[in-house]
Amino acid sequence: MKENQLTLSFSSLAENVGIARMLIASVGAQLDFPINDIEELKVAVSEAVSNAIIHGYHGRSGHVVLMELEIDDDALKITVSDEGCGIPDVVQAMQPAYSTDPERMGLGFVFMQSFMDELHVDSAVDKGTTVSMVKLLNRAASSPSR
Amino acid sequence: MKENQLTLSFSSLAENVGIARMLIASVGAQLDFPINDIEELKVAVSEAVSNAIIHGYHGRSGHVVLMELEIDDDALKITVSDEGCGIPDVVQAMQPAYSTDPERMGLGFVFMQSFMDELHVDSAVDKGTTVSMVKLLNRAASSPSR
Amino acid sequence: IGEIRRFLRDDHPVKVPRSYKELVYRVNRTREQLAATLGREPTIGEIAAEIGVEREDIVSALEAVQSPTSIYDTLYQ
Ligand SMILES: Nc1ncnc2c1ncn2[C@@H]1O[C@H](COP(=O)(O)OP(=O)(O)O)[C@@H](O)[C@H]1O
Ligand SMILES: Nc1ncnc2c1ncn2[C@@H]1O[C@H](COP(=O)(O)OP(=O)(O)O)[C@@H](O)[C@H]1O
Ligand SMILES: [Mg+2]
Ligand SMILES: [Mg+2]
Repeated sequence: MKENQLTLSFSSLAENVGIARMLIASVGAQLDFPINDIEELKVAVSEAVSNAIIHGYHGRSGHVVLMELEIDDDALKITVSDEGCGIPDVVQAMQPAYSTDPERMGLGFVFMQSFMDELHVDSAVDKGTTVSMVKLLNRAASSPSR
Repeated sequence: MKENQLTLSFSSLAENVGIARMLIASVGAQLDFPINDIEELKVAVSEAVSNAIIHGYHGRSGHVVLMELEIDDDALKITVSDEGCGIPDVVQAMQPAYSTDPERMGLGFVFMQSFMDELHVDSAVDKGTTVSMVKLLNRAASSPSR
Repeated sequence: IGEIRRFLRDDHPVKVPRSYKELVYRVNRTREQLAATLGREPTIGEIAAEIGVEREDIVSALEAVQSPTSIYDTLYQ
């Protein structure tokens, strides 16, 4: 298969979380993932995108969130980035149940970690955050654990 | 409603026509269009995007197609553009049944015209083509003809 | 039409889960019922609320089961 790249940039509005989720669902369907995996991709993307809007931009409109997809023979790479407030301590932020907002569960990164094959978070205070996730395609081998 | 902008850029691959179509369908659902209007949006976008890939880039991969969406209170604006071969005579190209490919129907622009409230085509040979379409939202008035 | 038909076929070569077909059936029926009571075409949100599903589900189902016939009807209604 030829390498495929898709980039969606969108306003920092809550309603765009659903749009980003539908986009990853179509790409997952295109790649012929099992329905379960597609649901997991949707959750991972929703968490990353809503973090960018809610935390990165403090829920304010007028900013831009970027979602980049790169598909090659082996993997689907997803990058979600914002130019928002950044995360002072990434290791701490990724701890289960850690949240800077007492109303929230602090499970976003936990879902991304458990649903994706790789997760990297790059962040700099006042510069922004980039979340990179990889889902392996396992095109040939069928993993029985799925 | 706050103005919303979404831009999808993607490789010139046939499989991305379906992705672009799902994106416009999700946006149409978000805007709460009737199902028929959503189907029409999908057809208009499919035609514009496939023209960019098939005609603009002669079906070759390695190029980029851009789909920009702009939503305000009154309208959904869709712009599909390529940096491909361009159209020497736009008026002629938009005629019903006109096609430079004898295998094709030459109805793409006809569908875009009839399904959208506005259609403009800008093109320059060897520079590329930009198709701009507008769908009015009619948020308040309910049109009985729909 | 051949072009559109080709896209539809190529994008969804196989596998339409039964539940999608059922959902599309319910969507079409609900759409007719609501159109009769409202006196206009219902929006996708009105149909989703009536059935009790998400709009997203309707969008996915319609795309998955969309047949050349249905798009043909859309074009030539
Ligand atoms: N894009 C981001 N920009 C700034 N801070 C972020 C971003 N993503 C995550 N964070 C920080 O990491 C914490 C943990 O994120 P997460 O696991 O998704 O839990 P929750 O969103 O429920 O707080 C958040 O509370 C927030 O402080
Ligand atoms: N993006 C484009 N780049 C170059 N040529 C184009 C583009 N879009 C349309 N055309 C030209 O306009 C003609 C008519 O387009 P259309 O109405 O969609 O019919 P068809 O795609 O069936 O040929 C095409 O045959 C092609 O020559
Ligand atoms: Mg979160
Ligand atoms: Mg065409």
